[in-house]
Amino acid sequence: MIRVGETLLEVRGLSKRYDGFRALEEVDLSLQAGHVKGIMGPNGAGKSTLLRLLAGEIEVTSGSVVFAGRAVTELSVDRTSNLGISYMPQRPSVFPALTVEENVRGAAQTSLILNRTDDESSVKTLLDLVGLGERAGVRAVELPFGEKRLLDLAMALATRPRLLLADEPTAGVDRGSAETILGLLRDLSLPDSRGDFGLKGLIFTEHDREILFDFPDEIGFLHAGELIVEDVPEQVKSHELVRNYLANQRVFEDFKGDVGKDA
Amino acid sequence: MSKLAFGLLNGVVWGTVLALLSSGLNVVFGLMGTVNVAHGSLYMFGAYLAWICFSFLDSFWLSLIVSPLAVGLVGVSIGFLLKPVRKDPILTVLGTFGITILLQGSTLVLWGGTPRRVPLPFDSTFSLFGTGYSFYRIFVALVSGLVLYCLWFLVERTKFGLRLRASREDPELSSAIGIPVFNLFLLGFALGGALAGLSGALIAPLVSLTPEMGLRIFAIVFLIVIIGGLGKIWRSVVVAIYFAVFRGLASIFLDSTKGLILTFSLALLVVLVNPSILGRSSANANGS
Amino acid sequence: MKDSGTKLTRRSLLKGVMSGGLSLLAGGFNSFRGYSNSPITIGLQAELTGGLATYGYWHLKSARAAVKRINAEGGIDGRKVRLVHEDTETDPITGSRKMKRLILKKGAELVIGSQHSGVCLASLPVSRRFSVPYFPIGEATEITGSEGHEYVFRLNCSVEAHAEAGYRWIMENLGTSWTVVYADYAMGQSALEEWGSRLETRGGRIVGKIAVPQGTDDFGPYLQKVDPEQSDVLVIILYGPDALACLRRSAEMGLSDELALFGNTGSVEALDIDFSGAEGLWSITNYPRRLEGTPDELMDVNRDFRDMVGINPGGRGQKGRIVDASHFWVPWEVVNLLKEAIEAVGWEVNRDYSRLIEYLEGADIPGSLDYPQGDKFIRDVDHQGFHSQYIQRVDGGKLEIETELPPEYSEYEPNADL
Amino acid sequence: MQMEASWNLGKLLTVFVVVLTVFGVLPLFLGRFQVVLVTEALILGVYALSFDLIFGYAGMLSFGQSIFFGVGAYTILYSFKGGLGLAVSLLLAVFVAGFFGLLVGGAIVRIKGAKFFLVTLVGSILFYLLALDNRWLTGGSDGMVVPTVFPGLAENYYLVLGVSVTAILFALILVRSPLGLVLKMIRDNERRAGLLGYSLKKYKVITFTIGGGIAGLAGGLYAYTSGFVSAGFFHWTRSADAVVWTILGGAGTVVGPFLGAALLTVVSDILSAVVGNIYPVVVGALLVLAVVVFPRGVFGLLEGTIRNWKGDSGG
Repeated sequence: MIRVGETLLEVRGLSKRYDGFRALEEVDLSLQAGHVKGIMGPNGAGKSTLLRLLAGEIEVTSGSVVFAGRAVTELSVDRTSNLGISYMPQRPSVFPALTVEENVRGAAQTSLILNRTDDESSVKTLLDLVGLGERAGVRAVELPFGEKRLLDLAMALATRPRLLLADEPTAGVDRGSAETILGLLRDLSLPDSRGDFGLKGLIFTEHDREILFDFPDEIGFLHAGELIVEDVPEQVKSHELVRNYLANQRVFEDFKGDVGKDA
Repeated sequence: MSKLAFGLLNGVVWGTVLALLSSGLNVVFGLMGTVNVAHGSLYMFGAYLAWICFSFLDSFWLSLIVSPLAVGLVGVSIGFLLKPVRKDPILTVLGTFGITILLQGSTLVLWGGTPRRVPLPFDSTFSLFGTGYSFYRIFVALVSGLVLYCLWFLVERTKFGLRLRASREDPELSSAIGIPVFNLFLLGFALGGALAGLSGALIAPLVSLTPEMGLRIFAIVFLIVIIGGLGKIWRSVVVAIYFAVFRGLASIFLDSTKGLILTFSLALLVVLVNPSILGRSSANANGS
Repeated sequence: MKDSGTKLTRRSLLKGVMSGGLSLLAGGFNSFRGYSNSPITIGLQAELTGGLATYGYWHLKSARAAVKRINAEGGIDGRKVRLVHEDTETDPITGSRKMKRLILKKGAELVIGSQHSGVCLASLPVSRRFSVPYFPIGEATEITGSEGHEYVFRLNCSVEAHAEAGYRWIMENLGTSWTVVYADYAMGQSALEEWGSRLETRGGRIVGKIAVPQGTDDFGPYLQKVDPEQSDVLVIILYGPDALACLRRSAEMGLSDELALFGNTGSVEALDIDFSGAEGLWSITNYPRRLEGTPDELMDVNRDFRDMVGINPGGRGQKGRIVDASHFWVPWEVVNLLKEAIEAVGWEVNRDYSRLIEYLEGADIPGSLDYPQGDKFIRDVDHQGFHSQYIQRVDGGKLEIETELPPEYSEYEPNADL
Repeated sequence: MQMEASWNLGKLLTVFVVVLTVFGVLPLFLGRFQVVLVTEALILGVYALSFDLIFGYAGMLSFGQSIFFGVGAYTILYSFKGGLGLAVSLLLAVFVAGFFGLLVGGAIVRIKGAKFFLVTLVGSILFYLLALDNRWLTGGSDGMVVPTVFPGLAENYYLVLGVSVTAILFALILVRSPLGLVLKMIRDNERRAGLLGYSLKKYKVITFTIGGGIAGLAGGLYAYTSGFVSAGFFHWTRSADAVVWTILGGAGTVVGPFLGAALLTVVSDILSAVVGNIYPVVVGALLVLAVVVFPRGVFGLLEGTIRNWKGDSGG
């Protein structure tokens, strides 16, 4: 049992290379239970790569990841997911031919043989939570972008994660859905509401500075695969490179093509 | 010893021809991510055209022009037909498989099941390790090599090739910067078809023609492309020659079906233990 | 803007579909005829598509010609003969279904079988199940051996009969050291065993056994294994495209100049042998392709027989198709044999077949227009027929008959006692 | 697939009882050959269903189903030769073929997309070659006769009907179970299914095992009812048959494969009797048409039609 204040995630010297390209270089990072961490940085800085490494979706080149006292560096994505790390990918990733309800049920179900009633009720709770209760019977492919993202979040939560890794949860999402998503993330990160889902920590990446400096406990700034600074928001804001980045963010945003995304 | 040397040389010759055949599949598959299962049947069609040229127009040589053109046209038609599903790898496999059945069935209806024969265009042979070897085989290998070189040049060294590769890498971006992706898709099919047709015409005098000849060779050609790596024409050539030499030697030194089983098993093993050869393209093709 | 008057309710449509569907199915039902005076129905399993399509084409012509002739002469015991046929697609699974279709749907009371041994073997259980006499043409020995049963009669020689006749002739005329190139599946493998064991017990020697998979394109590596210094004869047990490819490559490699080439019945069957690679090839056949090769005393009846089937003296049909001379006579003769047997025992439809079977067992069949291939007999223990075989040679692009081997020459030890 | 999914149990049960009754009395209306044909169509439907579980539900385009069909058929042969009864032999066919499914599935589970098609294709070519090469075991291309007394046509029919119904029920329960949902998730979006904690390997192997077992059942039934087996059972064109039937009937549904198998069995029977060799041309054209115009098969077309009625009567 992890308590607030204990270390939930401990990352040491994490590196990732693709055919000689350094996507991530010697990243050290830790997250205490009960904390929210925001990761920022320009496109191609390695934000997605970092989250996917933590989730076990791609193989680590070197370094170690310890989650809740257990080494998970070598584990595949389904194993880490079962240990309680849930990764919400950068772009909506739903099951297009299945209904919204089936999408979430598939993520929530705990038995392979029988449809258990407590699974059913948690599906209902989740759908209501993200505001898709009315859309339960719609095929996921027919949802607009923002609702797909809500569905994404519902699925990510349905696995009852202890650590949620959300990759740009609001990017490209309409205002209404974005507010729902952020509201949920904010609420879930409040100590007293965490009990419902057992969520102990949240790491998310984000472009928008307002969101970033809104509620995370700590912020990390990634640049060219290196974690330049990791600290409380005020400290990070004053770092020279971060100031530069924030000033030039518009320029960065115009830059198309995220190197890390498909690798 | 002479058996070994014969096996090697004959394998190189046969492998070059296989490489030409596989290059056509490679153009469509490797460069555009579309698996044309009908490629073998296009080759069969090219070979039958050679037979028609020989039997009815009295000139085999004519088929070296007629087959690539006509089969290239068939290739374009296939591309056109499959336009709606070209982004779905599984539906394209199924669609082109349907075309395979269609082409093979039509050949049977049109020209019957009797094996057809095109005589060797050159009568002369030379002695290769104690047995006769037709000059035509050397000719076929040389022509195949030449065409392969031209193809390599086209794909790797010209603007057209660059566009072809670009449209494979990122269709959306390519459309955005003004590359007519669909036209390139058709052109790729035309090129693939023309290569299949040419291979068929070249090989026609060396084999017995039956409607099933295309499907029979398809699995081998597909294996060669996969093992060689997509879009990598020279590596396909190496694998094709390797395959032909190995199979030839296996049939010289082993019981035949066992040799075939061994060849297929090893090829399958290579594919199974190294799934990253297909790497990115399959991941992209399957992404949602 | 909906017109409710023409709208179908789901219920009525469902009803319509169901009754329509049933009547459609029932409409296809062909009632099983079983009364005397009605025609006698003979079924033919023919390969009209697939690898042996050429064979089936001729078998159908041959059977049709025989039926036409009998009907023109008043039928069998005054009853007309009806020929029904099905295409096996050269595939045992389809063939077995087509056998059932012939018997159950088309009412065949006797079935002339397929050229494809696999189809024949797959049809044997069907023939036994429905107690319908079956006259396979496929040559696998076990059809009248380990897998045979009382309803199965094969008029033409089996692989073992070819081996029995052929090996002696080769040993006496071409040589005793052989290299065998054979198709690496059931047909070739069993032929190799049967030819090889005979050769070796008589002091001959098999220098090389070269198995070739079906559909081989490049014969080079396989033929490279032939050692002309060691062997006198290259025995080729292949058929169709493979035989063609093998002959062409062996000519290219110069093997034909160094040793004698001898092919089984399939090696030249229904193939155009008018090319240099085939020149000088010896082979064994059940029946000459060219009229000239038939025995003098039967030359006239054979001319008539070929006329009726539509084959010219050179062995081609009107469209230039080459006949499968070794086998196409079988349906003709089976139909005539059935006429003879039925008239002799007074058999009626749907009655006991036992007297018919009794008549056929051990039948002696003299050469005539009914049996143009020549004299033959059916052995009673295994229902296997024996007839003359011929050794032929490709000479100037034509198949010339060299020798006739009389029926007794082919007779081997029976493999079954029914 | 939506229709099947959206139907509740009561509705499904009603349809089931009606269909079962129709099939139960069918032999009374049919000629003897029609009974044979329907029997065969049912067996082939079971076979196509086994492919559909792998392709239509788990998204793997396998050209290797003939491996399990052949294994099931030869299991029956040797089980009968060993003196075992029909029920035990059929069970044995399921288990042995399922075991082969486990092995094959385990070997190829990491392969994806078009390459999966190739690997399974070469796999069935290999099994065919092995069957050809080991004539002592398989009888090679000529095959072997299954040592059994042929039952009556009606007995055969009801046996096959019973087995088919069992297979359909099993499949219906399976695809509506949580396991079935996982398979559909893997088909729809492998990556996300993995992210949600499902081991792709494990579920793909499970699917192959189940699919293999059902194909083995079909192969066993086929060997039993036709009385023979041959290396040709392994030929990859048998795999292709299952693919074609399923695509034409409607992949991702339980009924589709049966529709496709029945339709093509009847079409082939009619066509080959009428025009002979034009059959492959028709099948090829139909397949292309199916892929380009109605990717959800005949069942999808039917479903669309029914939906239109519903829409009309509602409005």
